[in-house]
Amino acid sequence: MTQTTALGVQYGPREGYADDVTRELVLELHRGMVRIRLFEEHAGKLVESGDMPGFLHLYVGEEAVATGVMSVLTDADQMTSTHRGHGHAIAKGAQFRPMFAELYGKTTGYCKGRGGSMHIGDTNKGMLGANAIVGGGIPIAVGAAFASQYRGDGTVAASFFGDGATNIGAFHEAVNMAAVWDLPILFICENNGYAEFTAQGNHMKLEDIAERAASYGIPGVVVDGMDVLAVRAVAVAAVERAKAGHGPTLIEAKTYRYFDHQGIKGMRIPYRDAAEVEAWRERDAIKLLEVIGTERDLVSAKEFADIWSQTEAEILEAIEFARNSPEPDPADILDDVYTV
Amino acid sequence: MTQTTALGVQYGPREGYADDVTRELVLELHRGMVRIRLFEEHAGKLVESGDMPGFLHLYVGEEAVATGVMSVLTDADQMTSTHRGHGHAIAKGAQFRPMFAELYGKTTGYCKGRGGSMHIGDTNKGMLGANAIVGGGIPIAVGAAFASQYRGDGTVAASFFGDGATNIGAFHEAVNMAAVWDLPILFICENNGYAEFTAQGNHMKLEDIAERAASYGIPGVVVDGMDVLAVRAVAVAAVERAKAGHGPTLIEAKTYRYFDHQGIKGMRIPYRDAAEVEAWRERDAIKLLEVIGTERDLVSAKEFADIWSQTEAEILEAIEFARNSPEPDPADILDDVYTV
Amino acid sequence: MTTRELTYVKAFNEGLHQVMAADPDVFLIGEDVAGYGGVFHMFDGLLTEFGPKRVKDTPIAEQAIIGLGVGAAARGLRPVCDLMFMDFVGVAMDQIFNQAAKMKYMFGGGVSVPLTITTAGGGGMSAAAQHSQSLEAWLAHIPGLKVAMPASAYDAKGLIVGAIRDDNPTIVVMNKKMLGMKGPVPEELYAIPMGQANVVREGSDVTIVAIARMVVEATKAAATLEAEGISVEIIDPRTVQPLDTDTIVTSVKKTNRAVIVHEAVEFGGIGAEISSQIQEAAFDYLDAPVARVAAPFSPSPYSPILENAYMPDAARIAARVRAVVGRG
Amino acid sequence: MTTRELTYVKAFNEGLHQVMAADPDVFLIGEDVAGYGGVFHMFDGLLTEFGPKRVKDTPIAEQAIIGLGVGAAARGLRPVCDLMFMDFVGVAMDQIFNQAAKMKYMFGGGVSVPLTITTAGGGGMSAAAQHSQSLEAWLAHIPGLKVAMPASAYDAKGLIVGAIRDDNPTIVVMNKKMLGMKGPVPEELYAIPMGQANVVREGSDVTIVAIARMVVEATKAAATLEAEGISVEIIDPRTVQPLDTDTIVTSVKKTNRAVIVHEAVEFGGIGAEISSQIQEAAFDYLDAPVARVAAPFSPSPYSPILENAYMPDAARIAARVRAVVGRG
Ligand SMILES: Cc1ncc(C[n+]2csc(CCOP(=O)(O)OP(=O)(O)O)c2C)c(N)n1
Ligand SMILES: Cc1ncc(C[n+]2csc(CCOP(=O)(O)OP(=O)(O)O)c2C)c(N)n1
Ligand SMILES: [Mg+2]
Ligand SMILES: [Mg+2]
Repeated sequence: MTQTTALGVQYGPREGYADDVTRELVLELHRGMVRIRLFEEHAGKLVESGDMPGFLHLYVGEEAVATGVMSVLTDADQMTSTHRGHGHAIAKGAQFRPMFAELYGKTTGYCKGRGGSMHIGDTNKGMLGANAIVGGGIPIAVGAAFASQYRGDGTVAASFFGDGATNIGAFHEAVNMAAVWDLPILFICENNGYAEFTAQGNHMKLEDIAERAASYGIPGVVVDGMDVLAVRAVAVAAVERAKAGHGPTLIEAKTYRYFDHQGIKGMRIPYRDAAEVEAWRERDAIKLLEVIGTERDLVSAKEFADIWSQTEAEILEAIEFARNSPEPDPADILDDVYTV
Repeated sequence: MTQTTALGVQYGPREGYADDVTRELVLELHRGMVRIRLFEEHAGKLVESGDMPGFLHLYVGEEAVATGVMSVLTDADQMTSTHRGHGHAIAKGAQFRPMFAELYGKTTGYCKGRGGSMHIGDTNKGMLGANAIVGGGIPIAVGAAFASQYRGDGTVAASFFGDGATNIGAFHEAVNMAAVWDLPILFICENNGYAEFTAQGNHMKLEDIAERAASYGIPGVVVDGMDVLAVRAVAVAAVERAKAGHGPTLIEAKTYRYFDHQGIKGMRIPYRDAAEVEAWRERDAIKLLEVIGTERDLVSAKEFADIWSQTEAEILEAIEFARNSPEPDPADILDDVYTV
Repeated sequence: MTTRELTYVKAFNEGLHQVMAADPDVFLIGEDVAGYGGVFHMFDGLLTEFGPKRVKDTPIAEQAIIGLGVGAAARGLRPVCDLMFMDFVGVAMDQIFNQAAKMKYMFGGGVSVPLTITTAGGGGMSAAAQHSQSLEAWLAHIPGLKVAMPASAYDAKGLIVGAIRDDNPTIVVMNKKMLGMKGPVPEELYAIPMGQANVVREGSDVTIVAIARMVVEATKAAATLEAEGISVEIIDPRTVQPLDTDTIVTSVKKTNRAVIVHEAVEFGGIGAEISSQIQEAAFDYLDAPVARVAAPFSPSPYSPILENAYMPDAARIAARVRAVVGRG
Repeated sequence: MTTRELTYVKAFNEGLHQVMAADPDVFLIGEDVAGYGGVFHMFDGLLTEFGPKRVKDTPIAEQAIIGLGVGAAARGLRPVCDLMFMDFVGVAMDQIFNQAAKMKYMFGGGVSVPLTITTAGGGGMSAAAQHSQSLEAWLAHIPGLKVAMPASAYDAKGLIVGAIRDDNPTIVVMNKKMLGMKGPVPEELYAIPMGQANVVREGSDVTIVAIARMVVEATKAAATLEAEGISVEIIDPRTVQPLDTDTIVTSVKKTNRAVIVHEAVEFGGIGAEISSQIQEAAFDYLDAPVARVAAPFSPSPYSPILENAYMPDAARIAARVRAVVGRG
């Protein structure tokens, strides 16, 4: 049964839509999104309760974007992320234990406690890291794509960034350079409608950021960022294009963050309506995939529920692991600054 | 009689074209362009002969752009320029004596010898200076336009930059910000087809840079930069739009520099065809205006010739003035760093 | 003057309110400075009081933010442009050092650029390598720019007012970890001019020159040391450009020993300049080498344990002072 | 080794040719480095020899140029990214200090960034305030980065090779006014590692630590002073990060006097760090305060007369040395 949400978007299985979707794919994408959702919810609570240090920019609500894109990449494909990087890391294959350990600042963390939330990454999984400078990762991803082309190894790169980031100079320079050299890269703009607390309408005059692609002579695509299958489909096309030597694609995924810019409810000034949040939550990406999976008889409700509970258990175990991991030794403070 | 140039562009008086052009306007624009042409030719020779210090980026060939735009601005309107700034300065009202004196590094120069060619400017004429950083002046012009809006004084700002400059981050950030706030500003891209020695096709994938306006939700206009009347016409429209509170316009003037990137003939590697240079020279902006002026019986050939010779005399006098002006005193070396 | 206790950030905020009320040419732009009041509450209430014409949220575009300030300042306005975190100077550096700071000079003095840049620096919040830096040494090396680093609520108010009223481009670096610290602040509007050091505490055995929050740590160290019989004089330069060398040198000529403390990494930090100036001007007075206490040569770590070891504190300062004094 | 005279820029160029021939992972990008060979001839012939895959002209986009290098280096290539003029670091600073230099550390060591940035610094060409700067003090203050400043043809070749072979992000600052200066250069490929100072000249009365082209001026000054009976030792640190403090301090312990010379403005220049380190490590050996000879605190002027007065030269160095020695 097809519903229409408050935002007027079709919700539920659609005629002729993703007809080729398999049970395996639904399970993989669902688990991917649930892993992010639960990781973020736990991480957010741990920081807010004071158990964990740092600032956290949570990805809850946007899971379909990272999951959909990353489902078409391999470990050899490189990726750069943002301040809101946990979801990208998990989708690219990062494990819960070193993720939590990093957030706890432990030696068993991905960055041995040196990086924390805003620099998290697993270089073995093709992640050139989260990045606390808006736009900072975009040129770096272009460099990874350059290496793909230079080596001719058939890999591609992907760079994630927000709507706000498309106003900064690094975005413009990097996309133009990648376009000029036909580099194999996907530029994925996660348009969640806000740069911190500033609504899109106050930071640019465009509705569709994908239009910016025209400035670089590359294709721009708008996709429903709450629909993981749709995201995956545009990513497949963009990767094909990249591998064929035709250069970059700018993908704009319309999405939404459910929590505050930083933390779960740090919002001290109401900069968006509760109704707006609710309307987006109604279109929740995980729920949508569950509807598709069950209505098509690909995956049972029980199986979906099991994914939630298994993931929850994994997370609790990983948190324990992180808590019990050793603290870094201040005697090593100068390690890892230089390669010697 | 209408001719068609090697580039297939109509040259000469056209049906229904600039019907309202007056004798006074033709004289003003002609004198404006000749002032730049002769200034630049002399300055270039003085540097190449070793008489004058510094680097000079000459504006010869592009005179119609500065002259056309500036003809619709007042002294109160502000302007920022580039490394190729003499033409903009002269068009905005700078005088030969302090211009040459500055190039000679004398105390009577616009910058008292502190700035030289790449920083020349007359703040009393609304010039926020040449700028040796590509893109560096664009955000500054946005600030001037902000001041216009803030004060509501009816002034506008104009920022000039090259095709190459539209690839740098500052351009992107500045135009977007001006667009968001509907600031009264003209962004004028002088597309001479090259960033130093790199052809446009190697630094971007676009033919028409005016298309980049769409990224900011503002109008973009292409104009023949060898036709001062056409440039003036688009500037008139852009200024009207700015004054009406409708925000910026991106104007792309297709133009060409006759000399090398720096100096007259510093070109040590042939990065462009002699035929290409010749084709553009055939469409020379000053010659075109002379054709229009004489064919319409607005200005006689003799009058045009007088402008050339009067200007030449003025320039020779200004060079003498500059040569005989006092050198700065090293004892004052710390002056003008701070306002005290 | 009526004086009451205010937090460092409230004092700053009050200064901004008052100077904006007094001068209609002052306006404020930056990311989330209007609707949100700035991520550190530095700009709370300004939008409500002065309206959207004078208090504006920008796109994320630091080059345009500073550049807009340069152009508006050259036209005689007094822009306050916020950079949120000091770590973001990198994306706006050209506009700061090649444009704002040099414009007056390059044009032979023909224009003034009364621009104020506000930002927040310093560590201690597990904000890691790109959100914890102290980069004042870069800024102080730029002719044409002034650099203020308030170390108390009183100075936070006085220096933001002083910076805005100064006719030169000036950057005011608030310290993130001091935002909630309280101190006495006069209600009235007052300005602290750039270039006047503050003798925070008088003493006779050693001079500590401390920057920003290190003034607080030095003050704690001084209390400990006093109990041990070591009398510490503390100088807070308040602005590192211009640097009030006279006050520092006068103090060292009295105490004969100097220790400089800052949060930035030691190598190439502002402490190097201060140390050099001291030994150039007071060589014959020195009973011990001028010492520096600063961060080791690494990026700022995320782990609180590592960050504690990274940042100078009262204990490290006291230990260094003991070594310096023991030597004399 | 066969040695012959080459210009500074030819030596650099030869090093680049040889290292690119030896290592297919080395590539070069920058504005007009390919078709034009770089505005300073630094890259002449590379396009012809190595083709458009390995030698590429970029758009004017310094953030993208450096950022591309960071990403490619993280993937194991050895990019050489040109910044043309050192004054342009401002537009690329974030990629240099927050990305290239910190990436390894932030990721807990999991990645190396063998990126080389080339650029040209220094004054003396009437190129005015935005094309004449020496900003090494900024770069040396960045943990994770290395900074080389060749002062001879021999070093220009050895340091570019050493930088490219170094596994860390390294910036090689060529001096514009030295491009045509000749010196002996071996034909073979050789690398000078980062962090090894060069004792340019031995002497006993005073140590001059000179940076980049100031080595040439110091050498001239030393010849004059020798005639006056003053024996000068000259140390060229070659890299200001890492700084070979040992060699400098050993020298000063012998001569008991030090003068530091650089083109950058004195306040906050690298001379401050060197001076501080000398007095920290050799306080008891010093017969006079460590002196600095550098530019006054202003932007670089255009007028040749002003620029001559602005830049340190042999005469100013000699005068300062006389003062320092006279005092001892
Ligand atoms: C250069 C820079 N400027 C400002 C910031 C502060 N900041 C962090 S996140 C953010 C908003 C980013 O918005 P967007 O790109 O839309 O990403 P989102 O947070 O919505 O995912 C800002 C302004 C920063 N980290 N870096
Ligand atoms: C930030 C920066 N990068 C590079 C340069 C060197 N440079 C000076 S002019 C120029 C080319 C500019 O091309 P364009 O914008 O098309 O202007 P044109 O010279 O053609 O007028 C370059 C690369 C610079 N001055 N500033
Ligand atoms: Mg967003
Ligand atoms: Mg051009």
